[in-house]
Amino acid sequence: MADALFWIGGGLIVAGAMLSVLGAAGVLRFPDVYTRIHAASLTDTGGATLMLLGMGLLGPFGLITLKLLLVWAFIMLTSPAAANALANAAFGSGHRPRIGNFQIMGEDKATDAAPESAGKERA
Amino acid sequence: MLIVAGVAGLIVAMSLMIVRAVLGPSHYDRILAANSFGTKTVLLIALMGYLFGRPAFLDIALVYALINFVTTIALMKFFRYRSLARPLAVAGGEDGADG
Amino acid sequence: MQLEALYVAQPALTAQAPILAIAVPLIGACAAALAPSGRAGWMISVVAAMVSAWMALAVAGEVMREGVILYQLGGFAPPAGIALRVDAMGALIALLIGAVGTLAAVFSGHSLAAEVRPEKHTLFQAGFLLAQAGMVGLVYTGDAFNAFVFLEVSSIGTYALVAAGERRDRRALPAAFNYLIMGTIGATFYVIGVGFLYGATGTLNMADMAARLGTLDQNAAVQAGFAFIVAGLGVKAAMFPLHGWLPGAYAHGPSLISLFLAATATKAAIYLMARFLFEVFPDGAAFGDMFLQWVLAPLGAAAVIVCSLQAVFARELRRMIAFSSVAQVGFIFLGFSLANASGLSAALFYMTAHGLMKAAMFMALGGLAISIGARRLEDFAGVAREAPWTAVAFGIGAASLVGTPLTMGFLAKWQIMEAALAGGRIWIFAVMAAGSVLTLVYVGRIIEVMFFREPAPGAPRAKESPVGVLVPLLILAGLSLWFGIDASLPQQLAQAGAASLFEVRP
Amino acid sequence: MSWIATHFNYVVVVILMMAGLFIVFSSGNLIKRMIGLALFQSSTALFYISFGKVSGGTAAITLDAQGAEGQALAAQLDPAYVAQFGVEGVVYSNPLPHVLILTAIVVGVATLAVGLAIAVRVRESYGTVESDEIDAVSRVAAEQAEPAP
Amino acid sequence: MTAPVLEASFALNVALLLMLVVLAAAVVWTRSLLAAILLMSVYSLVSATWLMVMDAPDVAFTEAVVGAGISTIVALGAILLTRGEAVRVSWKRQVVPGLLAGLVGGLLIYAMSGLPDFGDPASPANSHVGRAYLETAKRDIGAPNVVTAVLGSYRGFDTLGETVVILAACIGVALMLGFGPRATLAPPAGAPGDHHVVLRVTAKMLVPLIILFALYVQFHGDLGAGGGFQAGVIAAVAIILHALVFGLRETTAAIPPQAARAVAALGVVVYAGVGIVCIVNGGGFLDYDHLLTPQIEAMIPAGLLGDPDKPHHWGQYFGILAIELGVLMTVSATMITIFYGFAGRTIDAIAAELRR
Repeated sequence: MADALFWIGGGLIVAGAMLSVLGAAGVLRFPDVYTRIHAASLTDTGGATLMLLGMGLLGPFGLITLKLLLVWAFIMLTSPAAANALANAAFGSGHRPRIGNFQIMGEDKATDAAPESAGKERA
Repeated sequence: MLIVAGVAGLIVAMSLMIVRAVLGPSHYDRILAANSFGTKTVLLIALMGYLFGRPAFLDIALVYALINFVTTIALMKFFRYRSLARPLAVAGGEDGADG
Repeated sequence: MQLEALYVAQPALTAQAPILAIAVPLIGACAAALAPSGRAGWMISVVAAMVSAWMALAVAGEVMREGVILYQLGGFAPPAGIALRVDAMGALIALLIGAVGTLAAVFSGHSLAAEVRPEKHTLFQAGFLLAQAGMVGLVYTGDAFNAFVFLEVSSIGTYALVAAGERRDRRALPAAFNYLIMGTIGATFYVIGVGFLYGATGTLNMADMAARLGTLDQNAAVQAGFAFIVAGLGVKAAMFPLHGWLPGAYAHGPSLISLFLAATATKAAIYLMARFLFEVFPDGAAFGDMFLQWVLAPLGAAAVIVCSLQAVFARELRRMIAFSSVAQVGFIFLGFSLANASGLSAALFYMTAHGLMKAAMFMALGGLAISIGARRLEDFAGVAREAPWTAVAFGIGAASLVGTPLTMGFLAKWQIMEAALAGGRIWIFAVMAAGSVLTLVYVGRIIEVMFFREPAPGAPRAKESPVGVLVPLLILAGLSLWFGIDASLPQQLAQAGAASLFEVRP
Repeated sequence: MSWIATHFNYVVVVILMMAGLFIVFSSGNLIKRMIGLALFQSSTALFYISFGKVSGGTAAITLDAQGAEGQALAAQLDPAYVAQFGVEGVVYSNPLPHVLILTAIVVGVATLAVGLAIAVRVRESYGTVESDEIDAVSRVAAEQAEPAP
Repeated sequence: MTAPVLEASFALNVALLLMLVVLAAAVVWTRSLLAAILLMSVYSLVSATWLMVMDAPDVAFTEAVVGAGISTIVALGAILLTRGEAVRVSWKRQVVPGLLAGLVGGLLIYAMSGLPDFGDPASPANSHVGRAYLETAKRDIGAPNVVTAVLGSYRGFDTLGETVVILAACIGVALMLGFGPRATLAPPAGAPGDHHVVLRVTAKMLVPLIILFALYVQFHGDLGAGGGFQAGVIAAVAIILHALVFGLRETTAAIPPQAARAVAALGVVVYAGVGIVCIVNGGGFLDYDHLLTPQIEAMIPAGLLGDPDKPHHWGQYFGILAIELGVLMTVSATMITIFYGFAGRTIDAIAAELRR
């Protein structure tokens, strides 16, 4: 039983880490602020959820679980709120999304159709 | 071993975020990178507690999450209102722009 | 005056005197910050400074009777715990800090009213007491890292206090900022140096460090630690090329802070440097002697000549005196560079003399600043007629600065020159003589303007300082004269301190 | 190569220290100088802490005192660790540099706050936080004050 | 520690330090002050993580709350009141600073050969006083967290100095920014499209929770990472969060600036007062073994706390508790004062002052 928990928890942690790496790659490679925000906020919350779940399975049940839960709650509060506020502020200051504009996009070969899914493919 | 792999993955992700924070043409990119970096740091510290056999270090991860939250609000106020003193209003006006 | 015979406090109190000299101004600072009015803050400040000075006197008497005092904090023996370690040198400097602090606190009543907004007075007094507590702590502590903490205690409040001079002279703000940057770099260099020594010895207690450094002469980390400590404390002590922060901070800050810093801040840092130079570092370490001979002596000489010249050509009176302070630090370092007991004791005596005379001069200017907000030298034309007592006190300080016989400055200067001759360093003698001549030139300019020139028509007329200023001012001037005739009190401590350092060195 | 491994931390400390000092000396902007100063001060933290690390050590919060939970955790999470040292025989890193650096960090933030406060006042008084412009304003003011009748 | 963990620890060390170097280089290079502040905030996150690898959780705690939290917020406040961009510095002006920094760097590189190897347990630094603390802390103090024991008791005088430094910063910032033109603090008309109900509700829930957490950190300090300083900053962060969300006027109504200053001073009084009480009871300054009079000491059953062979543990326990309380008061009040100072001023008020 403990062994199984160890492997499941470890697996979740690795999965979360992979998600974080993918998100980071997205943040590095995407063409404009909005797509980067999209990549970061989704993978942050997702990765954090997976990893904290994994850690919860690894450790004993008790105060530690509560703390993990609190950390998770904080991240779930912060990350979306920050992403929202950031996108809002960026839009307010005159940044415009670049998806769909071939001139500006340069090397990015996403088509103008379905920019969202293009972003997701990359992530 | 799996924990080590998780730590390595987080380190890679953090390095990529640093590249974005350093290059990030606009301030928004930097803030995004800093914020996302903060989240990854929280996870890394929590994970390191397990790696080194001291999960009590979760306190520190908790503090990080907290600080990240407050700093984000401060940054948002910085950009939106150019002031740290003004309250965040409830009845702002029409909904929509941030829906 | 025989110090050994001074029993100024009960034995039980004397045993706790070293810590009380630090703790009382600390608690006083908190009380001043909580005080309901500026006047109450002033009274707390005077009382706390006075108690601190009293305790310093008790410590000095005890040191003369018993030798070095060790006070263990927290009941843990060093090196595990922090200990205060007071020798005669430290007792002397702390006494200087206590005396000047008390007189400055009395003076602050009138000075602050003229220079700082009334609602800031309580906080200002609190910051002033913190600075005093920090300096006494810096002098008494026997722990290298604890010294850093007290270095910062005495500095951080001071930065803001200097900046508070902006009400009268807004250049205080950039000057204070500069002071903060340089002071912090200096303190950080000191920490790095202590870090190297800690890495090499594993201890922070200075005496323990000295014992463990004995065999580490050739260790590169120890040498670098030495360099960083000397450079860091050099910044704080305004050693010649690192003195950039001083003229601005002294010239533009409030009178109270200029006077207190000029009399004590550099002295405390110099004292700490002396402890590292002569106590902590291994006996006869090649780099230590090389440093004294080839770095400290030339820098001291350069300070004397260059900064005296800068003082000669300065336009503003307080700036002039500030440059003079850097030059005087050069004199003190020349005394150190002789590397023997007589040179060190002379330098210590000089530090005391300089503290008293600079305090008198800055206080006199502060007294005049209450009535005329003047800065340039010409604005002080003929003040001797309007404010004779203030001008006379200033004149006594200035005479002591030049080294006129019958003043403390004369004895001090003569002792260093004598030690230089005895040590066969003719060039140091010559530099000191040249420096004295330059001092005479700029002091002569000031005296001429103050005493013999007609005030410009239409210029604001100076008024005699109020009694609250005159009393401490005349006490300071009187001390400069008294110790010029009977120097036994500071002399005893300086000689005992220097001897105790050099008798442990073979 | 092994020298790099054993002294890598110190090399990094040196680089950070130089970076901080360079900013303080080269920049004319008061805020930037404060940031450089913070960088410089934080490099000393790295310096001290690097001394105190003992390889294979753990944080100086003694495990045995955390009671049954501490023991259970230590055994559950890293059995090899406890097998090797036992909870009693755990190697701890040196706590002394940590204490010193706690103090140093506090001093650093105090300095930062006071420095930035002074910089804000400079901006209010001179209208700028660039040293060159402050000097220029001061010079103009001094020249205007000079030919006083 | 097992070999893979050891290797992972060293690899983490290297990776995090390289990140620090990259960030520092970027701070040197950027002219935008906002970017520099953000990079420094990331820097401080990385360095705190590195501190965890170095087994210094207490320091990491402090670095996190101070570097990434307070410093960033204060610096943001400062550039709101000044400006966000530094003037370009010509390369000629960078030669001398470069040489100076190079000189210092050269000296340090020279000195490195004399430093002990990284991680060497037998180095002088790790074998003399530091080792002694690990061996004696349990016996003398009774606190499992040796850092707390050293901080509170062995080197309690340093910590007093540190608290006083904080008070000095409080006084300094209050002197600089606490008086004079103030922000009007009127509630804004509200920017169009803003409704922050979620944030307000969240903050309202969080503020007491954070203060509760601060108390946990405060009283858990002798058992785990934490203590008065960290708890003080966390408590201040709760207040700052309140001010950020509900406006400075609401917060100053609850905690007036004068009250914050008074608490800061009282904290030092508490700390130094403990020392004085020890003197009065016949010990030295801060000698907690004499904190409780012998009569009280006799009432405590032996072995109730810590080592039964060492009778004075209660003194140490209460002494550390009391001084940590003093630290908490001073630190939280000072951080609040600093925030008030920076947030309470506005460019408009300054401009009005300048025009006058």
